[in-house]
Parts: sequence; C-alpha cells; structure tokens
Amino acid sequence: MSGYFNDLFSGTKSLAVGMGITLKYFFEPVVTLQYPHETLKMTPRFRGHIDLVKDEETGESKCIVCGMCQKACPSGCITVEGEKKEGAKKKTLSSYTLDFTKCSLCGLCVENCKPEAITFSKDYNLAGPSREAYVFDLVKRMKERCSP
Amino acid sequence: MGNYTELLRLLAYLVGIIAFAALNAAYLVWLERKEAAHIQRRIGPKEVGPYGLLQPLADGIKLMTKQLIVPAGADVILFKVAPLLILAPAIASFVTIPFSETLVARNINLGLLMIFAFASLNVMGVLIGGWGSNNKYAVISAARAVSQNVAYEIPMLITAITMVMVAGTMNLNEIVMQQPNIFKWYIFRFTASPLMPVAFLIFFICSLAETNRAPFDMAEAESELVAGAYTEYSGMGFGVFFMGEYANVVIGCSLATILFLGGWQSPFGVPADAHWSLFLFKPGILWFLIKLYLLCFTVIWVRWTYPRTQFYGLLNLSWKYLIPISLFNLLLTGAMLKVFQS
Amino acid sequence: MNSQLLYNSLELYLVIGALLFAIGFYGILSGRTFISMLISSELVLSGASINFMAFNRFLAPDPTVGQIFTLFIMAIAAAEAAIALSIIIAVYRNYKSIDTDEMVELKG
Amino acid sequence: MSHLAQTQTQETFVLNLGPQHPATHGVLRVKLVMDGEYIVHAEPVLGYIHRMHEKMGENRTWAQFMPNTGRLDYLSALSYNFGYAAAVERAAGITVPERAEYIRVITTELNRISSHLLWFGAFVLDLGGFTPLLYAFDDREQILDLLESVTGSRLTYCYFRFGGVYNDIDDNFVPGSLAFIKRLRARMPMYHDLVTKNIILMKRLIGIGPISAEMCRRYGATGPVLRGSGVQFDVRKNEPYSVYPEFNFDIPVYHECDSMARYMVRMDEIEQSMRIIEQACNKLPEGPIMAEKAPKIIKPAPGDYYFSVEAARGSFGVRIVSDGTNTPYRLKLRSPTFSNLSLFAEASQGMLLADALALMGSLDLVIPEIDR
Amino acid sequence: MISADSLTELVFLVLAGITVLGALIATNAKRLIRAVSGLAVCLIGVAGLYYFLHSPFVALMEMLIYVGAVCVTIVFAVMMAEPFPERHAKISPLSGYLSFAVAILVFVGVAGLGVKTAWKAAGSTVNSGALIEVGKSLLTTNSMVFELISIVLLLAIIGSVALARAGREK
Repeated sequence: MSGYFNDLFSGTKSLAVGMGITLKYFFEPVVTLQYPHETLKMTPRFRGHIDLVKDEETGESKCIVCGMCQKACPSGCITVEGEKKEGAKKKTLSSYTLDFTKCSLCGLCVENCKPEAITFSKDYNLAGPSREAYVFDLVKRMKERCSP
Repeated sequence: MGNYTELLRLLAYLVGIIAFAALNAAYLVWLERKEAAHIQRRIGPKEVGPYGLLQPLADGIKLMTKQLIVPAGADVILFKVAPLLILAPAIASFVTIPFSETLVARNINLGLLMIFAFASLNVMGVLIGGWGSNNKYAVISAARAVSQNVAYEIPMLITAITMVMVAGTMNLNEIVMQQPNIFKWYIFRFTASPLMPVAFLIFFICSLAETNRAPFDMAEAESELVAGAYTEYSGMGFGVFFMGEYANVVIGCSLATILFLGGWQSPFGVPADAHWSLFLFKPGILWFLIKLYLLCFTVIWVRWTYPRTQFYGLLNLSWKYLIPISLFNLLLTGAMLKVFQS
Repeated sequence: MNSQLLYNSLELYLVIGALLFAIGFYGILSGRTFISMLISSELVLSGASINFMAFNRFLAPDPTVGQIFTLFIMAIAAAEAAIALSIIIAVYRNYKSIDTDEMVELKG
Repeated sequence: MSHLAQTQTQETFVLNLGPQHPATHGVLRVKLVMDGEYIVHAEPVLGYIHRMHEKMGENRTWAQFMPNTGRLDYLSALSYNFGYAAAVERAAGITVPERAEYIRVITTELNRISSHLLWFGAFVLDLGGFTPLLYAFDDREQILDLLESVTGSRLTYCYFRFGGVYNDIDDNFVPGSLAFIKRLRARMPMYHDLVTKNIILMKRLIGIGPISAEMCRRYGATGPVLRGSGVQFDVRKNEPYSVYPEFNFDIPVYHECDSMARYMVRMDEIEQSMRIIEQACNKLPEGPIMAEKAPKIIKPAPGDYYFSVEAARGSFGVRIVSDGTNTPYRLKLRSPTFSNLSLFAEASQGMLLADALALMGSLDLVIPEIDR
Repeated sequence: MISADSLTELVFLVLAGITVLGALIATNAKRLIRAVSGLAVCLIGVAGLYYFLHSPFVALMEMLIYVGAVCVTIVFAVMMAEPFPERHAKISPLSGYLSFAVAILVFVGVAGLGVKTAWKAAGSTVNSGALIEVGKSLLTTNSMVFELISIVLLLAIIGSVALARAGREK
C-alpha cells in the first residue's frame, strides 16, 4: 500500500518537474538561426566544393595540370585538361571540370595538390534546377570570382 | 413574428458556433506550433503575417486545395462520413456551453449530460474512419482509441457525477452561477470535498485521454502507427478530423472551466455597486476565454513535455489510480454533503 | 396543445415502434451471423422502448414509469450486448467463424 | 479487406513496418506478424540502401576508401575513420605520433557524445516525446561546430589519414571542448529530470525488451546493448588501442538487461567520454600530427589484418586482406548494429508493438551502417 | 410560409425517417460494419423521437449508452471477429421471403392494433420530463428494479470477462 502511494507521489512529482523544465525553457530566448534572414559564416576549414586558386602574379590558375587531383578523387568527378602552348615549358590549364553530383567533399584532391592550386569554396547554398547545373567549369568560376 | 426571431437567433448561433469552432481549430494549431517552438527554443511560424498569425489561413488553403484520396479497398461512405462524425458532435456540444451569463445558444437543463452524450459519438468517428480506410495502422489505432475512451469515460463520468452532486444541477449556466468568486470556485470548495483539486486533476487527465491528446495520443502515435486512424486521410478529410480534435479539446477545457474554475465568473467577484469597474469585472466572456485558453495552453504544454504513455500504463493509470480515487471522492463528497448541508 | 400535429399523435409513434419491431424481427429471422442477429435484436428492443415512451407520454398516469422502463431496457441491452459479444468472440476463437449455420457442433 | 485474409486460419495479420516509417530512422523494413497488438514474429528486411561499400573498397586505393568509412555510420563517422585508418596502419606498419593519437581520441570521443545525444533525442522521439530531441540537438550543435572548425565538415568528417590526422587542431579547439564539457555537465541533470526520471518513460522502459547476455553472445551484439546486459566489454578497455590506456575512465555496466539499462549505459557513457576528453585535453602533447615515415602510396605487405575499435554503437571491426598492391584485395567491415538488429527478431517476440519500437530505439540502429 | 410548428414537424419527420432508414440499413446491409453504422443512425433517430416525447434525459441516455457504448462494442466485435474476405450474407430465397412475410404480418398486426385501438388518454398527465421525478421514482417506487439491474450489470461484466479470458487462454 505504501508502494502505491509512493508511486503516485513520486510519479506526480516527476511529471511536475518535467513541466517546470519546459516552462523554464519556454521563457528563455530562442537559440535557432533564422536561416534565410541570417546566415552563418563558414569556418576557415569548411570543406565546400573545390575552386581554383588564382596566381596573383600571372592572373592565371596555379594549376600545373599534373592530374594528381584527378587520380586521387575516389569518385572520379574531376576532369583536368591542359595544353602545351608553343614555346612554353609546361602545360597550361585549358579546362577544369568538377562534376559536383558525384563529389563527396572528402578533400583528397586538395590534399594531393602540390602547387596548392585548388582550395575549398565557402559556398554552401548550392541549389540548382538541373543536374547540368552541378557540372562546374572551375576556370570560368575563377575568372568570375576575380573580376568583380 | 416571434417564430422568425427565434429561428434567426438559432441560425445566428449556429453560424457563430461553427465560426468559433473553426477559428479555434485554426488558432489552436497556431498556438500549438508557437508554444511548441518556444518550449524547444525555436520561433515557430513567423513568415505569414505578423508573428505568423496568418499561417492557419495558409495551412487551410493548402489543405483545401489538396486532392482527397480514397485508398483502394476502403469503404468510401464510411471513410468520408467519419471526419464529420468527429466534428459534428463537437459543434453540437458548443450549443449548451455558456460563454457568458447571456451568451449561450440553448440553456439546456441537462447541458452536462448532453455534452457527454455527444462526446460519446466521437469514438464512433475514429472507429469508422479507422476501419473504413482499409489500413492496418488505422485499424490498430481505432482499437486503441476505443479501449482508451472506455477506460477514461468511467473516471470522467464519476467526477462529473460528483460535481453534479455538489452543484445539484446539470445546467451549466447554473453551475457557473454558484461560483461567483475565486473562493467559491468548485476547485477550492473544500467544504464539499477536500479532494476537489484532485478531482479537477482527474477530470483534466481524463479529458486529455478522451480527446486523444498527448501523452495519451496512442490512437495517432506517430512513431508507432504513422498517424493512426488518420493515416489515409488527405486534404480536407484530414483537416476536418483536425478541426474536430481541436474542437473537442476546447469542449473539454470549457467543461473543466465551467465545472471547476467558475466559468465566466470573474475571480474577484462583482461588487454590487461597481460601476467604475464594469469593464474589468463584467464581461463574462473575457474571463471565460482567459480561463479556457489557459487550460488549452496547459494541454499543449503537457503535450510537448512528456513522452507517450504505453497502453498498459494508460489502463493502469485509469483502473489503479483514477477510478479508485474518483470513487473515493464521490463517496467522500456524498458524506460531506450529508454532514454539512443537512 | 395542438393535437393535430404529427409529433403529438400517439398512433404515429406506435407505427414507428411497430416498424422497428418488424424490421428487427425480419433481421433476426434472416440474419446469417450472430452479430447481425444481435443488431436486429437491438432494433426490436428499440421498437418496444418507443412504445413504452409513447404510452408514457400520452396515456400513463405516472409520468416516470415509462421512462424508467426504457432506462432499464437500455441497461439490459448494454449488458446483453456485452455478454453476447464476448460469447461471439469466444465462439469465434474456437471455430474461426461467426456464421450461424456453421455452428453445427453447438447444436449438440 | 483482403489484408486480414489470414484471420480465416490464424488470428494473425502481417504488418509492414517500413521501409518508410517514422520509427525506423531510415529505410529499414520490418515484417511483423501480429496477433492484435502483439508481435508473433518479426523479420527485419535489409538492403534498401545497400551501397556495396566493401566492394567499392576493392576497387579503390587504400586512401580513397577513407571517405566511405564516414558514410557507414554517419552519426559517429570518426570512429569508423579511426577503425579503418588504424587497421591500415597496422597492416602497413605505420606508427602514429602521440599528438595525432590524442587528437584522434578527443575528436572521436566528442563524436561519440554527439552520436549519443542524437540517439537520446531520437529515442525519446520514438517514445513520443518531441522536445528532448531539440534540447539534445542544441548541445550536439556545439560539438558539430567544434568538429567543423577542425575537420571542415559537420557530419562526414574524413579527418584521419594513415599515420595521423589531416590537419592540426586550431587554437580554439581545446578551450572550446572544455567549455562545451562544462556546459554539457550542467545540462545533464536537466536531461535526467526531464526524461530519465519521468514516470511515463520509466514505465515504458523498465523491464521492457529484455536481452540477456547469452542472447547478445549468440548474436554478437556489442556496445551499449551488451553492456546493458551486464557484460563488461568495451574494446577500449579489453583490447586497448591508441592512447586509451593512458586515460582513467569507467565502463558503465547495467545488469537489468532492459531498455532502461541500455538507455542508462549511453547516458553514462556521455559522462565517461567527457572525462576522457578532459584528461586528453589537459595532457595533449606537442609534436607532429603525421608520421614522418608514412609512405605516400600505401602498399601493405600481403596478409590478413584485423582491427576493431569501440564505435558509439559497439565494436566496429575492419578486416583487410592485402595482396601487396595499392588496392585492398578484400575489405570486410564488421558493423555493430547489424548484430544488434539481428537480435531484434528474437527479442521482440511476444511484445507489444509500442514496446518493440522502444526496444528498437534502444538498439540505436543506423541503417546505412547495417546495409553498408 | 414556414411556421415554427411546421419546421418542428419537418424535424420530426426527418427523425422518423432516419430511424426507419437506419433500421433498414442495419438489417439489409451486406457488410456488418455498415449494419452497425445503420443501427447507430437508427438509434440517434430514436433518441430524437424520445426528445419529442418530452424526455430529453432518456434521449441523451439513449445516445450515451446505445450509440456511445453498445454500438461501439458491436463495432469492436466486428473488428475482431468479422470473416474476411466477407462473404455475402447469402440466404435461401425461401426463408428470405418467409421471414419477410412474417415481418410484414407482425408489422400489420402490431401497427393495426396500435392505430385501431381507441386509446383512452389520461388527459391531465402530460409528462413534464423532469429529471427529479425520474430520480425519485428510481429510489422509491422502483428501487427494487434498480438494485436488480445493478446485479444484472455486475453479472454481465463478470460473465463477459470470464468468457473473454477463457477464449484467450485457449
């Protein structure tokens, strides 16, 4: 019999405590970010999709078309093409395509890039109307980014 | 001519009641979302209108424009009638609820009984809807709803009978008249029974269970039965179910207000010569709505605090705690009334 | 009191009562399953109740006796339904059928 | 009404729980044979998100498989990174510098806490309480912020490399972790008041869903499920790896074998992980974060290697068979929840539907990990 | 023009119609669930008739007990025991006609008796529908029956629990 009342009172008390906690939080300020109106700044190491880095001296990409990123990529989403201009010693980059639909944002390409020609973009609001919108031409993106 | 005014009066009340029920359903959803959000430290609806106040409108338009899907193998007539079976009795119950001294559609002598009689139709709605939609989750949900309602109708009715014994009438307006100020509210009427607050609690718990509200929402337990009896309903079929649910919550809270919290009476009482404070004390509807919505707030608050009960826990609570205590209270009240009033 | 009105004529109530009774009777005779027979018997009881209430309203000197009788009929009907249904379910568990004609064994 | 056709011969019907169902947390389908609300027989049906991770491993270089490991159990991805990296390191004979090991331990334990917090919320959600989920998310968010600042990602970290970690922790990380632990320590009593001590929850968990130690042994269940059955087994203690032996922490064990025991094990593990992080943060040595002798292209000597770590859900084992080339010959992943789920069929027999779902919640299933 | 009387008349006729219609559905529906729904409709109609007979209390009790309890119990039983797939309630034509004829006969007999008899109205005793009188009568004149009914209900509860348990254990 004492167990019965004990159950009753401890149970009621536990319920009341719960109500108290939620009421306390009811009056506390909200912690959420009002997303479309406010946005977060991404941390410096944020791994978005990749972008080409511009060489400040030449105004061109730092890429030496070694193809290491292409080889390192587990999903095969990078296609690098270069051409050897006449008179030049090294190949220069002609196109750098990222198929973002396959990319898993692992960062192995950036890690394997010797000349640090690629970096992570800070874009995270990626939305597009079609699959094709996710095949990025990174050379074009680099040019757009640099010409304000 | 008297006939016509009577007819018009009836019509006006009918329209008023339906509008009240619909508005309540819409804005209780808003309140529920807002309150849940703030309990969880979010903001909740805020885009449509100031503070998201037009959100229910947007929701309503969305529900109305959605296609009504009748699942294959369903019993079409029963499937379509079921939502109405939940809403119609609730609206009918509003007829006898006194919003203020004069604002009551039909001041029926058996008002309390009438509400219980109509509330008992509710189960039929869930049952038929669940059975008619040819879905196993819905059938399980219907079975749960019935056992739950049967189990909780008993303590609820016993408590209601206790209140009728104390009040000596089933006319809701007269019950309110007997509680002119806060000390005479039945919840604090210790001369009738020292267990009155407990009786209020029991009544409140039972009305939660009767209206399938959390933590007793086992009939629509979303993590177990998807949406229970409402699984197959889309668009306005679901909307009407929803309106009925909220209308029932309002009825339950109104009844608790009337039986225990003095209905439309001001907690301070109305002094006989209080002209200056007419606005503060007199408008009964204001007090009624304040009490009503405070109870609704509590209902929602409870929902967002507790996990769902399990079936045996529910029946245990009813049979081991609520029924014995309410029976004891009935006996005690009877004895106390005999001692103090004769 | 306007006795010309339909709802004030005893005969109409009696006819409705008789109709319910007859429909229920037909249902009991033609019903195939226990449950449909139970439903029909509820109709029969309702028909009888209407008669009681009508007589109570129009003829009886004591205004309560008919009402009380109807209340008793309700209580009996509820008890009957509970018992009948538990029998049905028990039978169903044993024989997996609620069809009356298949209950040959029960004829014993 | 053909769905109840079986009633003619049997009083049972088949209820299809999933593949889309709010309680299965992913695309798991459970075929339940029910008698009313009682479960007569349960049969988990897998494979709805099978992605052939093991086969993918055989077609990639050792390093390229690393991102996949984070996608097995996306809630505690670092444990899986850890298991795979350590297995390959064992095969290739690479020793990891101490600082890197410490960083691994800190991040993994943070990840374990975040996983348990999410489980806590989801479990209470299964039981019908919505609010604790968002409180838990609030705390979990702090961990994700910390981990994001270090690894650059919030869920699929892919942070470990053979021989160390991808990059060093930033200056804010250690104070941030300690501050977070302080915050969570203050929040834990709230969780216990709101949820653990709640009478409704206690009634739903105590004595429900018993799983005996013997049953765990038969199915190979590990982790909190096993520890909730009274067996003191934790890979971190029983087969110590990395720098775990240097820390002072307990293994919570409960002998009740019910859902409440599993719940309590996880709640206590959060406390223990906090202890480990505290100690590791205080003892964090300076030094390199990558092994200097780590080869650029990994080619482990031919052989058969196994390594297991304690992930948030149990013992995660990686078995690799190398033929000396730059791709694995065979890669076998032993995922803990697969065993934990296997036992659901037997454990749920004769239970009520709602209780079975509480049991399922207490097993802490992550479906992609089961399907691999 | 509508008068209040004719409106009431209309409501009455609708209720009577509902009653009969519900009864017909209850006996003729092919599916049991519809039969029960028909019964519920019929009983709501009956409750309305009671209201017209100046007994709102009995009318409300009718709804509370019959619709809210008896019908729900029957639906519950249907859910547990209905044969699936439902077989049509086939009935041999002969016995169908026979029961129909018998039912007609019963109706004609009873209704004829009701209409033909010159009922002697007890003029002054119009039922006031007062609840107090019903209560008093229950505790004085009819107290014996009141006690008996409680025993019947108790027995019914015990009996049905016993029956249901026995079935379960098998």
